Amino acid sequence: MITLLYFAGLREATGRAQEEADLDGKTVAELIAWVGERYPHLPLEAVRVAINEEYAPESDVLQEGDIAALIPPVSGG
Amino acid sequence: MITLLYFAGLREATGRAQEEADLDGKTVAELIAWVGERYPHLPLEAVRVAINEEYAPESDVLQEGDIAALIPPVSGG
Amino acid sequence: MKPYEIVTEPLDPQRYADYVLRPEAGAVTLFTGHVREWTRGIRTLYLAYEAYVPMAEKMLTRIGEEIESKWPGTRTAIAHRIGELRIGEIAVVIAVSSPHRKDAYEANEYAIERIKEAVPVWKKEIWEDGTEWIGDQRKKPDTQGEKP
Amino acid sequence: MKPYEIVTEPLDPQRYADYVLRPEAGAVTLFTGHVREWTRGIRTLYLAYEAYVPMAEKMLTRIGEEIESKWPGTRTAIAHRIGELRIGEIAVVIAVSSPHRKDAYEANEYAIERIKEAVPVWKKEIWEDGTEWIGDQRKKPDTQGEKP
Repeated sequence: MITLLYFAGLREATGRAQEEADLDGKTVAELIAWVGERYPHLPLEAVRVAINEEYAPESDVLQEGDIAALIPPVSGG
Repeated sequence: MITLLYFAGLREATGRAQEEADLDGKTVAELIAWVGERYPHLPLEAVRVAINEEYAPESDVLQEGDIAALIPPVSGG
Repeated sequence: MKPYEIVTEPLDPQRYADYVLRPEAGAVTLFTGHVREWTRGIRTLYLAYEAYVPMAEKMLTRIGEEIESKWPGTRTAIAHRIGELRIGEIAVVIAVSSPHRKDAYEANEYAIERIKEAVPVWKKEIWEDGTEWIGDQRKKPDTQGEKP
Repeated sequence: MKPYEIVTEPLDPQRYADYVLRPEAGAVTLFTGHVREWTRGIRTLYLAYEAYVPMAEKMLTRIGEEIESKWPGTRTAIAHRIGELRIGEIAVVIAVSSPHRKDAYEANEYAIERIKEAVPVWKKEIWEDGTEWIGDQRKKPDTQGEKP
């Protein structure tokens, strides 16, 4: 199992800050597709994924226990 | 009469912060020459002159009551 | 305080300026980003900031490391506040000290640019008639270069 | 305080940052120039600053006017301290606020460059074995462009 984190507009749109999902062995691209199917109206085009607090390319593979954060466009500062 | 002001190294080298001089009608260039004759060892090459608190070109003419400041290279900040 | 931190209380910029000062520093630049009342003609009542706190602090630390490598001899501290902020309040503080002034300006501006592209902090504007999470949805940032 | 001033007491940079802040300002840059212990391999014990005070305040005011004309919407405050300063103490403070950050950085850096070329303030370094008034004696600055 991996832990998914949702922030900002994604948190409000999904109605949750986190959830568990059985995505071990899947790529980041497959994770994004899974989220897109589960929440069809989420704006995912500009979302980046961080695995264990590091931005990860779409080819990275998820492992048991990973924390995957969906990062919508940032707007700090 | 005009008032001459000396600052920083020029004040220390002349031993005075100010003096009066009869330079009415003279140009800034003539004022610098006058100072150079009076204090032969002053480093005047890089000195600018301010008349009444404004930098003045060497062609400006001094008038009765003017305050002429000899401004050595500045080093604020 | 930590030199790279996300906080929930009002920021005191002087603490970060004091932190970066050293006897060999001739220049300190301190940037503060404030909540503006008007943006694109719309009046903001207040802002709400949210962060992925552990990752944001890690990214701020990395930006500091990038700066100390690009501009040797500098020292940096960065703090971002989250929660609800009123008009005029400080959202972000960046302090950079350097032996020479040019580096302090350049490094400070580099820090705010990097924060705006990479640090997981989000701003929600609250107006009289609505709210919006701010962020450029149009372009997908390049993530390939983000891993160390 | 005055927004453009020469002072003899220790500078409190926050007062100048507070002065320039307004509801439309999203960014404030605050530059502080500090007395460095080491310059060109020589250890400074302390510095003594001297100014032609009325002209220096007039020139600081003019630099502020130049900035508000070059970067509309900015507000600036500049203070320089004179007298004896110890290592680490602040000699100059420049605060600039602006709706957008780029202007605040550029205008602030412009201010320190102009101060260093045009404001009648002089620095004397006091070392263990001597003193020297600092200033580039080699080149004569162009005075033709200085009159308004």
